[in-house]
Amino acid sequence: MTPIKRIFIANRGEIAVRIIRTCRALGIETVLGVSQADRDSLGAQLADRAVVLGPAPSTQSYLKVGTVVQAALGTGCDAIHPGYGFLSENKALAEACANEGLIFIGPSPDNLDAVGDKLTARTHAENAKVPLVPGGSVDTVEEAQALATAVGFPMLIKAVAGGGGRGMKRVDRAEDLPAQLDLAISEAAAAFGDGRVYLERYVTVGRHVEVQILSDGEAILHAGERDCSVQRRYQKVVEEAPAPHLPEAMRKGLHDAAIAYARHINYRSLGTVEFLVDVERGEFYFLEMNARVQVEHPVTEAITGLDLIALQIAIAEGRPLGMTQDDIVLTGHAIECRLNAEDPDNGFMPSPGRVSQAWFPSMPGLRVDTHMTPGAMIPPYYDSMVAKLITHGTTRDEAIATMQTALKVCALTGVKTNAGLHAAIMGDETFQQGGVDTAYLPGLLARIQQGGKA
Amino acid sequence: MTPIKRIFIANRGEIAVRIIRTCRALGIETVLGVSQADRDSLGAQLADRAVVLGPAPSTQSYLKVGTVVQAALGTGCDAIHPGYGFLSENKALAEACANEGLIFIGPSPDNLDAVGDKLTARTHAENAKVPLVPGGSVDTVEEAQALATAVGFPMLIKAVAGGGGRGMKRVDRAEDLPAQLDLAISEAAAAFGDGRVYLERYVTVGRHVEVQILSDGEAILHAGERDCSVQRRYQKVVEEAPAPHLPEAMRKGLHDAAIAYARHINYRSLGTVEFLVDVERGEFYFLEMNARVQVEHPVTEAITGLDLIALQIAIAEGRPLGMTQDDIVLTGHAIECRLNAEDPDNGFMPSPGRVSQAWFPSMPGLRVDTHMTPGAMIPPYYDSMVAKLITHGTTRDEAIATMQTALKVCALTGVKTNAGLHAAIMGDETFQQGGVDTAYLPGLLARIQQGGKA
Amino acid sequence: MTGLTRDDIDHILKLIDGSDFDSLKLETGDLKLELRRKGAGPATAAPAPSAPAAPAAPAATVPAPVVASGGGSEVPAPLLGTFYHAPKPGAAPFIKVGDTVTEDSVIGIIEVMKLMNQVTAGVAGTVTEILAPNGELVEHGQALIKVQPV
Amino acid sequence: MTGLTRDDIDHILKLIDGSDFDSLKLETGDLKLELRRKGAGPATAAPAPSAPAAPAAPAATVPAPVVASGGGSEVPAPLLGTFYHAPKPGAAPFIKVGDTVTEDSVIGIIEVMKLMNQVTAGVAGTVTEILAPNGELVEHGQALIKVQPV
Repeated sequence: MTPIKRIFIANRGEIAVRIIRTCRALGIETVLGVSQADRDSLGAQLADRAVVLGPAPSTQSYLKVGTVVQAALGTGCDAIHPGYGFLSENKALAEACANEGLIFIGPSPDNLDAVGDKLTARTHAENAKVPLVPGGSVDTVEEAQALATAVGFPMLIKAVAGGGGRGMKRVDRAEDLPAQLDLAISEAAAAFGDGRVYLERYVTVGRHVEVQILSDGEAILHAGERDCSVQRRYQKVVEEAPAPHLPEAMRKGLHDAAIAYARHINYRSLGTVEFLVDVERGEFYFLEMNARVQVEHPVTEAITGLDLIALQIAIAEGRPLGMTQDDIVLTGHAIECRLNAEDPDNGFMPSPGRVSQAWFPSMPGLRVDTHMTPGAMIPPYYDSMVAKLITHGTTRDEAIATMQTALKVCALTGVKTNAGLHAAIMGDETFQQGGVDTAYLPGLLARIQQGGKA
Repeated sequence: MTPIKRIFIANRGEIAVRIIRTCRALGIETVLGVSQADRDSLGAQLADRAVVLGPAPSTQSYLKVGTVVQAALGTGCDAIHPGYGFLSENKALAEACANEGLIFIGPSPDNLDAVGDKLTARTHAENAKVPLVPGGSVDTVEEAQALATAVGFPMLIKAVAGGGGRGMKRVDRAEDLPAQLDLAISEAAAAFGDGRVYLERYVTVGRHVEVQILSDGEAILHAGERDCSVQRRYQKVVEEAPAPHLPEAMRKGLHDAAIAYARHINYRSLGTVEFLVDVERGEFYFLEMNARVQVEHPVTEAITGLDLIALQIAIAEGRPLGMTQDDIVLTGHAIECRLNAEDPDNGFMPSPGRVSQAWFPSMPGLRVDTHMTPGAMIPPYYDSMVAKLITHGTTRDEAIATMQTALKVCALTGVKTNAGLHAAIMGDETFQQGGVDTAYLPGLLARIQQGGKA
Repeated sequence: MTGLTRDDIDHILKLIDGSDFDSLKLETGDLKLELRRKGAGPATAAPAPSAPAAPAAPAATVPAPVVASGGGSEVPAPLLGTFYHAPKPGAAPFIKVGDTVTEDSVIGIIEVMKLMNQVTAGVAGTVTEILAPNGELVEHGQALIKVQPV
Repeated sequence: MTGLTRDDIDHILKLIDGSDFDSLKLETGDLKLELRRKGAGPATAAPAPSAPAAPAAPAATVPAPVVASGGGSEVPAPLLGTFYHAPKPGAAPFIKVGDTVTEDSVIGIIEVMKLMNQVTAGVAGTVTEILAPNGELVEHGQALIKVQPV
């Protein structure tokens, strides 16, 4: 057990502030590495110390492994928290930490290997007997055709090195397969420097459900699942926990599969196993494992009462979780809306700039994670997410009603935001019924665009 | 039933912001009357409109009845919310509202009469058979001596027109009574323009417990009690709900007495009946009734789940409460710490000035009501309270632990605050045991001053 | 055109550092410098209801402080109330653009709960603009008229 | 002493209005004007641990951008890392106060994870101050030395 005294936070925005919040509660000092564009950000003000890593572009600041490690060492930190995105699942950072005697607050380099490559992750899932979308890796057109015959169209060609929706091609007919496969391989080689691809059945109606894993290396527990089906272009917009209207057998199947996968790869840290739930077939398939804290972790915190960042730090210190599965009790329902600085009337273009008002008052059942303050600058270089509104209620209806009130009460002005879209989703009957799939949000946006009231 | 569309808020600081929060949730517009010193305050930024009433001193702005009413009329408001302090229990404002067709969000002028004068309030209590501290009004030394013989020393001489600790004199021996009485009468005449005084038994060890009343004129309900015994110079510093370690019979007795008093004066609105609980004798005595929302109302909101401001507005609109006593269920325990901009090392002198950082992040079980933002100005003209930290837990211990964490995490810098005192109280074993009396805080301060760790 | 010296700049800096940060106004010669923090301005106005007819009662006199401004002096409202241009409905206004006023010239009436307060110009000069409309609420400090001092 | 004209002031206002509000730096002639919002400055430093001994490896050269300043030019760190005054422990420092430097003069080394980066002055003049201590972390953009340009 190595108690951590000072954490270097290699991230920005709301997650940097979120990590600082828990560190202050735990009495751990923080040093925040910032780009020049973020030197006056809330995180930089709240951290015990902030150091400028480099210029605004992430490639010259937040993504420079050597600079981050040097900054952590030079400021006397004993651990690095990578947040999400940026270097959070970067094996080079985890290895550099190990070499320099720094604690990487995340899983081991081996764990990162096991989940980082999509094909390796698929193989692990097979070995762990976790259901996969029917499919497999292919090197030649002949292999692809044989696979397609066995699985059936429509199929999806995915780049092994892809992610977040990039490097995917849908193929509806056998005659299109050879050309699309060639195209996918050369595109993957160009985009990711890795031409490997694999084929999967294309699931037309699916829900995105993910299971939160906690592991100290011995005990591997789950903290329930989250439903993140409300997506636009593979970007999550609204998340909730638990997943509504899931048959209890399937819910238990998802939890068990996630634990089986984590156990198979000897996973140790916080992590999330993502599944695609095939509503038509009543089946679910492994998608991937995320070896970091997720943007949407607060909905799990709301229904479990856990502080996931504190647990992540404790695991990194080598402490046992000190609880069993029965100690994790799920209460009520939680919803998260990602408030983005973007213009819904203009193709959701990012809308950076100076915020004039930022007011998120305490309200019963509301939590807001944000780095916004009156006068804060939203730089154009990074993600446009500026706040997360999380509501928790006894029932899902109550959580929705609280979110509707919160969207009326809170204020973020000076930049355009997607608050109106969230109000439309919360007020939409289909969403209120619960259990929508990933086709839901594009459909709602089309309805709104056609002038029909959401 | 008269639905309110636009409310004029005749107040400032955190309570103005608190009222705006509920109005936004209800879809009611707000106009805030501010002094010149408050024109850039958070409330002025959040209200739909802000108008400058006059110069900084309250007597030239917040306390001018005519200006407030004119401003409400001139901005098209249909109601005035007076908050607490300032004009909140001012009969002239309530009457002016009635004359001008404005809804006064508070009780009737008659109700204000019935509770405004301490002696009248005492008489009502007697008639309502609500226990009073033994004593009564006196005009002559002879009457005072007769009363003292019957009640016994020590006694307290109180000015009828006094309040908040002003106009009180303790008398320990019969031979001191004549001179002290003369002094009290002339001081009262000089200070309040009203020389009337009354005598009461001086209760040496007492707890300040108050009962929250809700009345729509028909149903008169209580929302439990609050314990406000942690006081410094008659100023509440920490409040909690419910009152810890109260015998259940006494708790019920307090609730019943408060309802009896409110019913006797036909009270209609939100109100609070304050009692002194005599721990030695196991008795309680009526102190006074406050005909407004209290600073400490959030602890009641926390354990009841009610929005007291919303209820106050609904009653003013003429709506029935729509609930019975059984609908008000008390859950868990709540504590409020009043964060003041004052210097505990310098006799708690007010510490106005510009705030550099104001950060009160969402945390489980924490609510913060504040008008502070980074860069906000705390003017020297008004109350030094700048934020209220309210924590709610399943148990009192949990509420205290959450408050301790909140005091570590939250930041209000640039001015001196009493945050350290709150940390000392929350960490003090005597407070943690619960049920302290009004002598507690002066004792703790003396212990701290003597260098003994709190 | 008057130039600012380094001492002037030092003075600006002192004002900013030592005082209220949200806004700075500096005037020197015919130059007016005004800084205000974004988002810190007065809140935008909700529409006001139509005003009652101006009353004809005699009025108390309230001298208005004068605020110098680049394009002349603005006469601010000495108190909050309803501003009337004329002594009674239908009567001629106290002043119009182009009129010459002295410090004691009555420029309007501000009513607060039936109490009439005469407002005087507080500065001598020529009226260049009537800023506050007749019969509407004016805040304390709101500019009523503009006067080009003589 | 150069005076500011009204046009200069207009320029200041434009900079403030249109750009980042938290800080403004203006230089004209020998005058340096710097505004920074209270509380917006860099966070205060936690103590740094003692630095490792300066290595002797050969170094890549990184030109440093130059920031003009009232009392001379500050040479900022072109990247974050550990700043060393000398090519190896015990050796004479690259420069000392009073030295004359050219744009290409090496003024120190910044180490990032064993990679040595030589820093050049980027400006010609006389060294008036060594600002960043030997063997300690410097941030990107932190002032390393001060040079009075010739």
